[in-house]
This record gives sequence, structure tokens and C-alpha cells, in this order.
Amino acid sequence: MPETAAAAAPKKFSLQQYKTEVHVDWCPGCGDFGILSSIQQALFQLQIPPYKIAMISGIGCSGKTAHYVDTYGLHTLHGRALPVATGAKLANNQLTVVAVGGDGDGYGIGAGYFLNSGRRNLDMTYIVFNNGVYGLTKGQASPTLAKGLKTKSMPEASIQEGINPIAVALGAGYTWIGRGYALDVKSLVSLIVQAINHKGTSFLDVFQTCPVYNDLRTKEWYAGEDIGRTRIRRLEADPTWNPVVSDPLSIDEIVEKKTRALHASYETGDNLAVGVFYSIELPTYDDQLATKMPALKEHPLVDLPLYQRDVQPLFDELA
Amino acid sequence: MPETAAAAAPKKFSLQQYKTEVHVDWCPGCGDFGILSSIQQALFQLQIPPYKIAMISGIGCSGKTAHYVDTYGLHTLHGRALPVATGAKLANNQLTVVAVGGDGDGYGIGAGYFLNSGRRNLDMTYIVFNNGVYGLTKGQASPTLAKGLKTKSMPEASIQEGINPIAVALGAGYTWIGRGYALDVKSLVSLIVQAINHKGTSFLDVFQTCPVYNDLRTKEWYAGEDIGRTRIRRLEADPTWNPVVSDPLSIDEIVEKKTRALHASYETGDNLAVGVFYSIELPTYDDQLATKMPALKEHPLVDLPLYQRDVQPLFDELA
Amino acid sequence: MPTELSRREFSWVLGGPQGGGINASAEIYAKALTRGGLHVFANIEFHSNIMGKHSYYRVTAAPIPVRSHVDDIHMLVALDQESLFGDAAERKHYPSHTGHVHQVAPGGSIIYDADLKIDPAQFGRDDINLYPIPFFEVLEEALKQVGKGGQSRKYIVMRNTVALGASIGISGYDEELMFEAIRNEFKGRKAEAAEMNVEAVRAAAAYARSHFSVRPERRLAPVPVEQRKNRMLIKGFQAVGIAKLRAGLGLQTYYPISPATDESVYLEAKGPQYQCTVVQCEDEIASINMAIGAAHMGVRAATSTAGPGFALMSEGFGFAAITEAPGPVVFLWQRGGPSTGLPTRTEQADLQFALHPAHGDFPHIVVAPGDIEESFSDSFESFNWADRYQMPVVVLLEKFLASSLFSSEPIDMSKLKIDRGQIYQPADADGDGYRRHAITADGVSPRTLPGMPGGIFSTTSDEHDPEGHITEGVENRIAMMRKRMAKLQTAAREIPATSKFTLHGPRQADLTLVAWGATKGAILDAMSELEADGRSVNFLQIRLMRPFPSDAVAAILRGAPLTVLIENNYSAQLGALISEQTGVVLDHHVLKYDGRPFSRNEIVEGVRAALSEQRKEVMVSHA
Amino acid sequence: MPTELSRREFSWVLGGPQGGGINASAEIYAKALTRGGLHVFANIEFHSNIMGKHSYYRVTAAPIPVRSHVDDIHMLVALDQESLFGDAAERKHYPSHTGHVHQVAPGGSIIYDADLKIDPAQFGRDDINLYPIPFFEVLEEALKQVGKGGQSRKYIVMRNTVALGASIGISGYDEELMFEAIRNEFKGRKAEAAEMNVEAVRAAAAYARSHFSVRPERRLAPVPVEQRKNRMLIKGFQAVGIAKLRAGLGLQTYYPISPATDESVYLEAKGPQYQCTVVQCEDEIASINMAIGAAHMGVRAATSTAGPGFALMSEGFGFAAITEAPGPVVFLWQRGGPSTGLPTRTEQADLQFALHPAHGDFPHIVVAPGDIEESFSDSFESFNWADRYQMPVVVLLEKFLASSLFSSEPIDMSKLKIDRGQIYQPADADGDGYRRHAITADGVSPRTLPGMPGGIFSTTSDEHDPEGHITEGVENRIAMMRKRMAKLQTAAREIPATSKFTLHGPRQADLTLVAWGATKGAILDAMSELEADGRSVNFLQIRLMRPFPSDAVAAILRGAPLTVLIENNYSAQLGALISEQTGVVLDHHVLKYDGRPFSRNEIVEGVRAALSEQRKEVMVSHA
Ligand SMILES: Cc1ncc(C[n+]2csc(CCOP(=O)(O)OP(=O)(O)O)c2C)c(N)n1
Ligand SMILES: Cc1ncc(C[n+]2csc(CCOP(=O)(O)OP(=O)(O)O)c2C)c(N)n1
Ligand code: SF4
Ligand code: SF4
Ligand SMILES: [Mg+2]
Ligand SMILES: [Mg+2]
Repeated sequence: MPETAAAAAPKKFSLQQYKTEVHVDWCPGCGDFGILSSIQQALFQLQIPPYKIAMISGIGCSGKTAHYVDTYGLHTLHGRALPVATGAKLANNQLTVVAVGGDGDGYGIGAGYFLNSGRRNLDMTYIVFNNGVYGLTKGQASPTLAKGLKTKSMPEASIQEGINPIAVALGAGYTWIGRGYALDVKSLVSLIVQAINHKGTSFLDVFQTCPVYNDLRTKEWYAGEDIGRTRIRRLEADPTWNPVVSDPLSIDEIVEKKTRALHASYETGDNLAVGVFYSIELPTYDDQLATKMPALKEHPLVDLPLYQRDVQPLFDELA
Repeated sequence: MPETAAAAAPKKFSLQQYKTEVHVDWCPGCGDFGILSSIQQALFQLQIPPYKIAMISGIGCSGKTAHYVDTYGLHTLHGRALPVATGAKLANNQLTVVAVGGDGDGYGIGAGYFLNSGRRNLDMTYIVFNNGVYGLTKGQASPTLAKGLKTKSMPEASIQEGINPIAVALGAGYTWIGRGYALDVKSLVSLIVQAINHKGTSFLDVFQTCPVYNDLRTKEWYAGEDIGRTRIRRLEADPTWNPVVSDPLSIDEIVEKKTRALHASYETGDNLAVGVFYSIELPTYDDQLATKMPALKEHPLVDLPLYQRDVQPLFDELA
Repeated sequence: MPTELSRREFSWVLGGPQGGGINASAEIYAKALTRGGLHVFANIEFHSNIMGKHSYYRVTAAPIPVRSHVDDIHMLVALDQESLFGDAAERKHYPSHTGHVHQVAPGGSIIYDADLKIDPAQFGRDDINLYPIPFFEVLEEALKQVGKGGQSRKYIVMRNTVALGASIGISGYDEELMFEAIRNEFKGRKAEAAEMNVEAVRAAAAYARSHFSVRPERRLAPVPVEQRKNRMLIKGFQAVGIAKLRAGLGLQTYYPISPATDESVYLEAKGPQYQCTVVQCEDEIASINMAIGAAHMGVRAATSTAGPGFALMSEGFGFAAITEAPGPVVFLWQRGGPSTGLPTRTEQADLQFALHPAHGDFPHIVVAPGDIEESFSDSFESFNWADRYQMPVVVLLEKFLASSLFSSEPIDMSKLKIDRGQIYQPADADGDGYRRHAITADGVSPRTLPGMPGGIFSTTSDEHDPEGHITEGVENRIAMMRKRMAKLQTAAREIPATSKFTLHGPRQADLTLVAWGATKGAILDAMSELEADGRSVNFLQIRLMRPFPSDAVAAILRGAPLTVLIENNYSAQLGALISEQTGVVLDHHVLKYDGRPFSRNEIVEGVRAALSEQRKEVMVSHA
Repeated sequence: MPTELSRREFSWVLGGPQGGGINASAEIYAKALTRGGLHVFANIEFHSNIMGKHSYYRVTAAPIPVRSHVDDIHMLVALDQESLFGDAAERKHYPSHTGHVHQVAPGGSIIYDADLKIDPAQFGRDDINLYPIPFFEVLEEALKQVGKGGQSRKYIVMRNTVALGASIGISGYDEELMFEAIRNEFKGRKAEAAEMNVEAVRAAAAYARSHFSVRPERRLAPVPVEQRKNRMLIKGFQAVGIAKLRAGLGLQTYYPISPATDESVYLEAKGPQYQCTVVQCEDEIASINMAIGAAHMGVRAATSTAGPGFALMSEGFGFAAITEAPGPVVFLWQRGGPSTGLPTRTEQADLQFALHPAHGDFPHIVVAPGDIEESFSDSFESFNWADRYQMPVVVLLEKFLASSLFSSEPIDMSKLKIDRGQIYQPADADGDGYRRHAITADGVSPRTLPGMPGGIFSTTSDEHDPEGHITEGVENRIAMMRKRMAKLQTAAREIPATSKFTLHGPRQADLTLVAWGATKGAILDAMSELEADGRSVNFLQIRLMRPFPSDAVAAILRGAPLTVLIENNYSAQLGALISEQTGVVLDHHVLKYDGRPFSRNEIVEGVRAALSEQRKEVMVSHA
């Protein structure tokens, strides 16, 4: 695993350098703290220079994350983190671009971008803070809340099915799909490291507790205090589990791996699979752009000499 | 099959009554003609009174369909057919609501509604005219066009993966998922009849030829003239194929059926599965609303006496 | 020269961390005052944060009508240190606030937790009264009374009630009224909680009375029982919600957003018993389009949102207009902009956007009520307009109105009648003669209700012919543009002047104030103070923004010797509209764009500064 | 009294079914005229349909400058019956058009397919010349010449070329210039096609010459060789596309939409060789947000769209403004509205929406070029403005400009210099001192380029402090609002007057025409005709819509004795802006809202009608 090797080497950037001094204004006990800390630790492990990172977030409690990680940060609009991140990456393909946001942000208002970004496969990472509610607007049901559930903040139980983000991501074409749990920071750090290391768009859904509004998916519930065992099942614990497509040209292998991932994603209720669901190496959008414009292999767009173009030939064509 | 029985009975409404006199302005040979005719025939077979139907379309060549079927028709905005249809159905649950639109309309700009409508499971039908291109804007790649393909209208091959609509629909929670082929009108009529008969949101993707812009997915290609056999594989031809979840409470059966459907949806290239991929009976959104507001079981919202409400109790609460 | 109001009002502020229950407490307090026959106005300020940040609730009460607050605080109740001194110490550059101590009027009082152990010198004031109360100890005492001694950690949120009790004790208000208010709040299964809270109030009031001999200058008394009127305490979102139900709303769609959510949540709670469907959508594009779909099917449909959501409704707005949908009515609750801006603060900066909400030329109506009653009647009428003129309507509201509490007499609904506009009656079931977009003199084409035989129609967002089918012909285009726009003239003709504007005060005055929306209350309250400067004052309040009552407004303003525009925004958006529509450029602007509502004295001082210093534009901000 | 232009110009129209290749043919024809030293202006009308509906291309040429078309057709070339007589027979209520026969000027000519076998009486005109040409037979003849006899079915699209040849033969133009134009079009692998087409022209011209003795009154001759200038033929979308590349555009995002797509497709084709990335997005919300992301990273970014797409960009627009992104530049190609409206027709009805594109108060720039040169320079400068003032910019264009062809001298780029605005140079790699939104006098805070050490910043769509972190404090809010809005003043100060407006003609005149955008050409061309009525005429063309040059415009208009506003929309949107900004209400409005551009004579007649009939508002529509 890359981070173990990295962990051994002396570090140029301290963990502190990935943290801002801004007051973190989440509620006490919010699962977001675990995700924030995991992101900071992952970046630290990877030793990516903070000024080579762009954290791009949506709007919601989760969206505030961009203020707390000391990198270039754009705290954008509700549901638009992915397109902004896409533009950022296109402008500078040497940045590590990490988009983050809530489940309402990503699967509700941002669903169109969630779907379409999967197809594009730019080399970036998308992390969704999945708490089953709209935190910042006071606890309405989010798209992941299953039908029939009613959190304490809801007047009545939801009458819509919850979305299955992993299944949708498979259909959308994400090339790396994982899920973590906010309160298992150690595994989460490892998943984030893998997601960032992946070439292509990596998508990581993270189960996150919202102690204020979601009284169903609590720390205790995930821990399975009522059933006497954790509800979290680690995919990697299954020795037969191998989410990596070894031959990206083999349609058969792809379909088989996707089907298995889909199956695992439907383990809900008392078995919540976390880990890497699917992974494949395919040419990224960046790579393909660079094929059309080879200069992009050496320099990011922002550094190319774009301001002395000779447009005379274009006029000549019209003469 | 319901339509055979219906076909035998004497018809109150003639086929002609489902057709308007508006000039159909699609290009000669356009696959849309096949879909239009199938819709008209299906409605005719079902003998739904034309004034009890609302056809709601997006913008695109496909969007013009609403003008050609002689029912209540809203030709809406690009990508918004589903929310408009949802509102229409909520207002009048006794209407047969059929939303139609293009693949750009549905999976591109409308992707968010495609995803979220699956969760809602209102009793309506959504038919997507999937031609791989943006027809009305002159042949740009649509989200279903596979990576590496280049139609004659494109300057360069697509560098994004094509979306798998069936897979996404599975993840989104559609309760009836099918696919047809525009030029196989007989099967298509049957699929549309089934889709409309399904209680809940039925989603039907239809392979559609666009002879003007899509020179790859042509009639000849679907017929497999180059490989000596049709590329269309009918799911129903496989005797082991059973897409219907018999026990909607069995998570195992659901997952198994979904997984199989996913598998079938990835048969691409020279085997394009058409037919019913998945079907399950679950309480619809309409049903659940009616549980909260029992009057909706008898009358559509639009017919309820909403204009003589006594709001005094609400003021009293504030006194 | 103090006015009667400024002499008799009482301004009370409760400050504390967000999520700590100050809302509920302040509202019980407001209820106790209302029950005592006082007029009450109360408003709240809070951060876009779930827990921890500073928020405060201000209750202003008087035995005579009051619709605004003043900067001066007569009694400050601080649940934490930050409420007193702000967060300047923690924030490097700009503090988010500087606390409330400096706002306490001379002779005023501060109630705070004695456990904070604040050195009185820290207040830097020798003109106010300090009342440190050991909240925890008093709570403990109260709990003992109800047999729950030793459990005060568990009931820590009741510190707030202790604060209320101390307020009552110190200000000398009638305890019993507070008990009533509490019992009213905690009913049924919560009755036990009621008694605990009553006990806390009693204990705190007693403590306050016994430990402090000094009484603040300004005290608060209920009006005599026989003069008490039966007033409700109502917020803007409730007035709007009830009006919508009364108007026959069938479908409300929404996507959560401050400060609009409260209205939808209210409808979600009250809707089912009235057969009103409320749908939380996947975004605001879906919200408006669902509402349009429902409107076309004949149901009264609405959606509620704030600026960012409205920005997403642009496209749908034009669609509703060109297809002549009977609605929807969009309730736009303005908050601090631009963009995400200040989600929980107030502003009046969406007027110009609401006037030009999409590309192209199309008709729509924009109305901006100024208080509870107008919110009710405009919300109600907007559905009639949508049906009569078959166009979308925007009701422009404000966070300030949404979340402020007003003591209010019963709303007169007798003049509000449902009018569903022209419904076509088909001659035959084939309905061959029916044309959805028939060209008519007043522009209105009778509509049908889908599902009915003989009423089949088609319509489209493309330009279309009378039958609703696409056509690009020139003649038809001109006819269609004219018929759609003619409806706006029809509306202008039919909507009564009383819904368009109000000239408060004398017809002719030395000074004419011009404003819109919820600044109304503060301006009305400020007028007498401004008159005291020796000028007669009137106030032109504009409500109907489109179609704009240009002639009437021009006539009033041309006859006005001196005009001052007052707006809660940066760019004087109504001023621009007036000048666009009438050519009249107002003399002075008093503007406020700090995300907070005008206090009455900001109005007074802003107007005075503009006039005395001859400034075209004055920005006020006392917050 | 005919002007020199009206005497010397030649107006040629080619009509036929959409998708039948008339564009290519008409453009070759235009090229042949341009190569003959003529000034050429050509515009096209077509339906929102892929195949079959009626479209037509009008080429107007003269030996002196011409920038507009007239209603009169001197030569009509009809490829089908509908081009002659319209579709009234088929459409029940409103025809989509009535054909072009009635527009043919007395003495003019009609070339049509003899195989249509039209009875000459059907034309109902005895003042014009009819030239039935057996297209198919002539084509057959031509193909024989190149050894492809009997294949005319296969090459049926070459009927168009036959029509061109007939035009040349009848009007007496130089065949060789047409051959040149054809060979220029079909180069390299297409050379064979070139010769086939040359042969078709030759055969048709010969046929026409030999079969018809009557020559039309108005004929067309190249200017003498020594007077010929080297002019290109350029469309608005090409001028904009080239300007953007010249300006250093790094990322263009778009979602297909008429009439904006052409520009993006052009950039897609030309971009890679210049390292310009073009991305087709999933919708316009993605388009603007990707462009904002890229702009923040330091790349010049743009997106192009039409009204419906712009409606979806509202939200992103405010986000760009509050985060002070250096752009994007949004190219808004206006089409017929509202809503989906008339997708392939022209209009100027998005001005007010572009001025108020989102909720709240924020700064942005709106510029509306009027011709090819201004499109070039405004497109170029808009990127400098975006970088200098760190705000989004709208370049407001029109379908009419996008798709019209103008013969144009080389564009002078010598004065167009790149200015990337202030870039912060960090003192140290920690960059602790850096504040992205530092408060400065002119409002501009130097930016950094992400990826560079020492430049780390944060920003947000919420109100923020100088470091870009959320704060709701009052003081900071006021400072931030002021600094953002101050940039607009800075821009107003720095942008030269020549970019803001142009007063064409004398400084002072009896009649002042006021307009914006691409009506410029028709108005300039119409001025001499209006002067012939005995009034001196000037023309105030306004380009910079925000920040609006209020003082200068007010001064000009206050000094103008008689003013007529000319706009290609229903509601006189510039008129509203002028009145809002200056209080000046223009005397007359000449408006056109049928989705078609003004012809020169519509301008003339509209102005005359307004003045002679003393009408406040005149609507013209000859189409
Ligand atoms: C266009 C728009 N609509 C609505 C909102 C209001 N809003 C802010 S945060 C939020 C939901 C947050 O939920 P989620 O994305 O799940 O994030 P969480 O707070 O749970 O982390 C909403 C609806 C907005 N900012 N913009
Ligand atoms: C908001 C918006 N953006 C863009 C367009 C332009 N537009 C019209 S049709 C269309 C695409 C049509 O493609 P598809 O949905 O696949 O339908 P098809 O024409 O292929 O049937 C587009 C982009 C529009 N009408 N509205
Ligand atoms: S509301 Fe929930 S998600 Fe938001 S900060 Fe509080 S605990 Fe976390
Ligand atoms: S462009 Fe394609 S999809 Fe559109 S009408 Fe023509 S053939 Fe059909
Ligand atoms: Mg959430
Ligand atoms: Mg398509």
C-alpha cells in the first residue's frame, strides 16, 4: 500500500500544514470531523505539496471542509462541486483535485454531474459525505435515506426509495468506486489515499453520522450495539474479493466485476459493505486531451504560451 | 399479454383518434417514426381515452412527438419532461402520463431528473429515444455514444465513456426497466403497453436510428448486415429469462434480478439486449400520498374541493 | 424629541449559542407579553450554522402598536460570554459581531450567568444595571420543587427558562402570564415539562426580586385586563402558508433553502388535513417544473425558494410564461446575496432579478407585500392572478418577514374570493373547435382542465400557433407576442389600486419616503419621529412591481417636493425601477446592506443624514 | 429619392428546403461576388428543423459598402414551389411564410425549376421576368461533360449549382469568378467535385444565356480589377472565435444550442492547433461552472450559449461574481424568445436579463458589439476586463450576427493587447500574508495562480472575509460589498469611451437614432435615406451596457431635439435601461419582434411612420 511506504519516509510537509486555523463549526460529535481528519492525513501521507492541491466543495455542512484544509480551496455552489473541479483540473492538470460534498449536494441537486462526471474520467477524486440528511438546512431527508425511514427531524417517513450511489456510479462509468465510514479513520485514510492515487475519476461514498438530525444512522447503529456486532462489513476481509479489473480490454471481466460490485452494494440493512468496490485503469480524459494537444503532457494549460497566437491563418481561410 | 385481449375487443377509440393532423417534420427514414407509431398503437390497444392521457416531452427532434399524438400534450423544456410529468401526475392521478424525450434530454441535461424520478416511483412511463446523438442541434455526441466512436457529424471521436442507462436506472430504483428498438414496431408496441400497464415508474430506452447524423448505429448496423445476423437479442427468447421480482420483500431476489439485469445491459457490441430487464411491484408514490390523504383514492387532486378550506384552526393555534 | 412609542416601548434581547433553544424561550416570552395585551414585534438573527454560533432574539413590546425594533436594548439577557462582548478576540480580521453590551440603553439592564464570573469592570459601563444570576443554582432549586433535584445537567436547556424568569422578576412583569404562555406551549404529553418550566420561572423571578434591590428604569406592565385584545403571534411564513391553503393550493413543491424552508415545512405539517400535497424535490429546477406541470393540469401550484433557488428557476419561468400556464406562484423569500451570500440574513436585493427572471420578452406579475396582512392577501390574490392571466407570479418576500413575530389581530378574509379565471366549456366531446392559445382582445384564452373530454390541447415552449403547435411564421409570431403581452395590460387594468401601492400619511407632504416590502413597519413607526423634525411626512409604499403602476407613481412623485428612497439593498433597486418606469429620479437614498433589517432609528438617522448633509446616498448600519 | 446604395445594390435570394445544401451554394455565390471586388452582406433564415422546411439565403452586393438587406429581391432563385408561394395552402391558421414572389422588385427576375411546371399566371405578376430552367436536364448535360453522364440522380444536390450558374448567366456576372470560388471551396481531395460544379455553372449559364433573350433590369458586374480589394467573407461566430483564440482563451465550455453552437464547433475545429481546450458539457450549469473553475485556476475561460442556456447560468453567474473569479466571459448569442421560442431566429430581447442575471447585488460587465469588428475587439477586450476586474463578463450577440456573412477588410489587431490584471507575487513560499479578497481602494485584489507556492487561497460563494473564509459580520459585509462594487466604478473609469458608445454622424442633428447590437448595419445604411427626408440624422450606438456610460449618454440625449429608439425586441429594453440610468425617455420606439432582422427599409419606414404619424411606438414587419 502506497501510504505505508510513504509513512516511513521523512516528511517534507507536516500534518499541520494541511490544516487551517479556521474555526471548525460543525456540531460536536459530527462525523464530518472524521472525514476531515482523514483527508488531511491522506494528503499528508501522500506528501502532495499543499499548493498543488485544490479542494473543491459544494454547499452544506460538508461543504465547509474546503475552509479547513490548507490548500487552494473553492467552496462553490450547492451541487456544483464536480463541474467546478472539472474546470479546475482542465486548467491545471498538475493539481491534485479533490471534490467533496454532501449526499444532497451530490445525489440530489448535483445528480446530473455525479452521473456525467463518471463518464469523463478526469484524473480527480470525489468524496461524498453521506449522512442521509440535508444537514445545513436542518435535517430533511437526503436521496440516500431509505423509504420508510423517518429521522427525528422529519415530520413523516420518506415515501421515496433511497438511491444506491454505488450502483449508479457503476452505471455512470466511474473507474474507481469505494465506500468508507467516517468514524473508522484508519481505513478511511487508506481509501482516500487509494482514491487519489487512482488515475481517473475516483468516487468515494462515506457513511457519515449526523448526531443532530439523523438519529437512525448513529455511531451506535453502525457499531451494531443493538445486534451485538458491527454493521460494517469490510470487503477486503473476504479473501475472494478482488475489485480490480486486471484486463481493461476484457468486457467479460468488466461485467463480472461490475456485477459483483453491484451485488455487494445491495448488502444493506445489517451488512454495509465498505472498501473498494471496483477499480479499472482506463485512459483518462486528461490523457486523451494530451493526445490531441501534446504540449499538455509537459505543462498544464495554465502554463502554456497562449497569449501570442498567430491567428492570421484563420483569417486567410476566409479570404 | 394484455394487448392481445384488448385487440380482440371492439374498440371505442380508433387508431386515428390518437393521431393529430400536424405535419411530422422529422427527416425521411428517421427512427422516430417507428416510436411515434408504436406509442399511438399502444395507446390504441389500451383504449385509454385520449383526453385521459398527457404526453409530456422534452426538447429535441424526439420532443416534437407530443404534437403528433392527439392527447393533452406539453412539449416542455430540454431535460425537464420528467419533473413536468411528475407535477402533472400529482395534479391528476387519473391521467395516463407518458414522458418522452431524447437521450441528450434524458441522460445529459436531464440526468438529475432521470435519477431522482426512479426513486419516486409515481405511476407513469418514461420513454427515451436513444439515437446516440443530439439530433436537433445537428449531431453532437449524446451521452450514450460510446468512447472512441465518431459519427459523421462529429469533428473527432468521443473521449468520454457512453452511459449505460439500464444500469443507471437499476441504481436509481426504477420499478420497470425495458429497452426496445424503434424499427421493430411490433415488439415496441408490446413493450410500451407493458410499460404503461406497470404500476409505478416504467422506464423504456429505445434504440433509435438517426439516418442524418448517426452513420454508425444505422438500420443496417442493427440488422447486422456486416456480420450476417441481427445485433438485436431479445431477452424473452431466453427461456430462463424472468425479469419479474416475484416477492418484492425478498432482498435476495431483488439483488439477484438486478444483478442479472445489469449483466444483460452490458451485452453491447454485437449483442444488444432488448425486452424487459427488470420489473417489481412496489407501492407507488401516488399510493403513499393517498394513504396520507385518502380522498386521493377516489378523486384526483384537481377534482377535490380545495377552495372552501376553513383555516381558522390554523389561526387559533397561533393565538 | 421622544415619541410616544419611543417612551413606552420595551426592548428585550436574548442572546446565546445557536441550537441552544433561545428561539423557543424568546417566543414564550413574546407570548407572555402578547397575552398581557401588549403589542409585540420580535425578530431573530442567527448564523448559517447548526450549533454553536451566536444568535439572538429581540422582542420589542409596547402598549401601543409597534412593528419595528430599535437599536437600544432595555434588557439584555446573555446566555454566554459572546452575547455580551462578541467574538472580536477570536477572529483575526473582522469580528462577526461585537456583542450587545454597547447597545444597552443607559438605565438598561443586563441579565447574565453569574457563573461566567465576569468582572463588572469588563462591561465598561456605569450607566446600566447588572444582574448576574446563578442560572445553574436557580435551576437546581426549581427542579427540587418538582422532585427532580440533582438532575439539572439533564435539564440544562432549562437555563433559558431561568433567564426568562429573571427577566420577569426584574422587569416586574406579571408572572402568571408567563405561566400561561408556558402551559400553552407544553401541552398534552408535555404537561410535565410545563410545570418544570413554570417552577424555573418562579424560582428565577423570586431570586431576582430578592437579590437585587435596584430596578431598571424601564419596566414592563401588561395592559389592564379589560383593554386586552385577542391577538395572535404570527410569523410571515405562517401568514403566507395559511393564505395559500385558503387560496386552494393543491401542490407545493420545494427544495430546502433558508429562509424559505419554514413555509414549506409548515405546509408539510398542515397540508395533509387540507388535501394539499407538498413535495420535496431534487432541486429547484424540478420544483418549478413540477409546479408548472400541475398548474397546466388545473391545480393551483406554488413553489417557495430563496435567491439561489430562484436562479435555477429562470428557465422554467419563461416556459410557464410562453405556455400560458396558470401559474405557478413562486414565493421568493429574499436573503442576503449575492450567490450563497448570507443564507440566514435579510435583504431586498432580488427585486430586479425577479423583474427580469429569464431571457426574452414575456409577461409575469411581481408583488411585494410589506407586512403580515399584505402577505396574506397578496399570497391569496396571486393565485387568482395566475389563473386569470395565465402567467407565473412572483411573491417577493424577505427573511426578515419570514422569521419575525408580529402580534396581530385576526386577518380579515371577507374580501378575498377565489377566482379561477376563464375555463372553456367544450361544445362537444371532440372539442375540435378548441384552441388553447386563441387570440383574444384581452389576451386571455380560456383554458381547459386536462382529463376532460373536448378539452384536448397541446402547448410548447417553442413559439406556437393558437392550437399550441410549433410555428415560426411571422404573422402568428406577432399575434402571439401581442396576445401574451396584452394580458399584462389586462392585469394592470383589473388589479385594484389598493393592491398596487399605498400612500401612507397625508396626500401631500414636505417629505415623501418611498419604499417596498418589509421595511414598511420600521418606516411607519419612524414617521412620527421624523415629523417631530418639523416636516410633514408621507410614505409611498409600492407593492405591485409588475405591471408597475407607472402613472400613479409618477403623479405622486412629481408632486412631491422632497423624496427619500429607503431600501434594504446596495443598489437601490426600486429606485432604478421607478426611474425606468417614470423617469423620476428620487432625491436621496437611504440604504442598508449588512444583511440585517432596518431598525427604526436607522431609518430616522439615515433620513436625517441624507437631508441635513445633502447626501444623495446614505448607508446605515448600526448592527 | 433613391440613395446611391439603393440604386447600385443587387439583392439575390436562394430559397429551398432545409438540408438541401442551399447554404453552401449561396456562400459560394457570395464568395464569387466578393472576389469580384463587391461588398457583400448575406443572411440566412431557417427553421428549427433538420430537413425539409423552408429556408432561404439572401445575398446583397454592391460596389459600395453594404451592411444590410432590403426587402426588395432583384433575383429570386427558387429550388422548390414553397420558396415561391409559401405554405399557406398547407397550414390551417397562420402560414409559416408566404413565399418570396411578392418581394421581387418590379423588373426583377425569378429563376426556378422548369420541371415544377408552374403556370406563369400563378405568379400574378406581369412586372417581373421569369426564368424557368430545367435544372435536371442542365445538370445531366454538365455531368456528361465530365464523363458522368446518366448519374444526375446521384449528384442531385448539384441542382443548386445549376441554379447558381443560371443566376450568373442571367445577371451577366463574370463566370470565371464563380469558377474560382468553386475551386476555392472544393480543394485537395475534393478537386474532382470542383470541376463537376464548374461544369454545372458553365452549362447553366450557357443555357440561360441561350434560352432567354430578356435580361433583367438590374444586373451585376464585378468592380474593375485594379479597384478590387482583398476582402474576406466572415460570419459573426468566426470573428468571435478568432478573437477568443487571439485573446488567449484556454478553455471553452458549451452545451449545444442554436445559434451559439457554431462558434464552439469552430473552436473545436481550430482549438487544438492553438492548445485551446473545448469541452461539450452535460448542460449549461456544468458549462459555466467548469469555466469558473478554470478561471479561478488562472486560465482564460469562456462559455457560449443562447437564452435558454443562459437562464441556467444564473446561479453560476452570481458565484463567479462573489468569488471574484477572473471571468468567465459568457458569450450570449440571442435568439427569438421567450423560453425555447424561435431557436433559429434573431432577436435582441436578452439585454435586461443579461443586466440582471442573478439574485443580489454584484458587479459584472455587459457589452454588445454591433458588427464584425466590434465583435472582434469586444470579445478580445472582455477577457482583459475579466482579468483586470475579476468579474464575469457577458458579450451579448445575436443570431443575426452569428450567421450573417460580411465582406470585410483585414481586422486591425494592433491596438489589442493582452492584460492579465494584477497577479500577486508572494514574498515567501508560505504566503502567510496573502489575502485573496484584500480590501483595496479600487476594489481589485491581486490574485494568485493556483499551483504556485505562497499563493494559497480560499474562496466561497458565501459572504467571506479577506482571506476567503465565511463570515457574517456586519463590518466585513459592508467592506466586501463596497470593494466588489467599487470594481465596477474602476471599470467604468478605465474602459475607454470608444468601447462604450459611438455617435455616428454629426455631433448634433435634427434626428437622433438610438440603438445597440447588430441593428447597427441596417441603421448606418438607412441614415442617408432618412437624411433625404430633409433632416440631419445621427445615430447613438450604445455598446457598454454595464457599467453604463450614463453621463455621456444623458448629455447626448438631453441635447437631441428628436430621438427614435430602434430595437429588435418587443419591450424596448435599451429604452428602459436608458430611462433607468439617465431619466431620459426617448420620443419614439421602432420595434420589430417577428424573429427576423431589420431590413434597411423597415428602419426607414418605421422611423418615418413614427415621426409622421406621431406614434410613440411603431412595430415593423415586412418579412
Ligand atoms: C440552489 C440551492 N438550493 C438550496 C440551497 C440550500 N442548501 C444549503 S445546504 C443544503 C443541503 C445540504 O445537504 P447535503 O448536501 O446532504 O450536505 P450536509 O449539510 O448534509 O453535509 C441545501 C439544500 C442552496 N444553497 N442552493
Ligand atoms: C437549456 C437548453 N440547452 C440547449 C438547448 C438546445 N437543444 C435543443 S434540442 C437539443 C439536443 C437534442 O438531443 P436529444 O435530447 O438527444 O434529442 P434528439 O434531437 O436526438 O431527439 C439541444 C441541446 C435547449 N433547447 N435548451
Ligand atoms: S447538522 Fe449534522 S452534518 Fe451538520 S454539522 Fe451538525 S452533526 Fe454535522
Ligand atoms: S436529425 Fe436524426 S433524429 Fe432528428 S429528425 Fe432527423 S433523422 Fe430523426
Ligand atoms: Mg447530507
Ligand atoms: Mg438524441
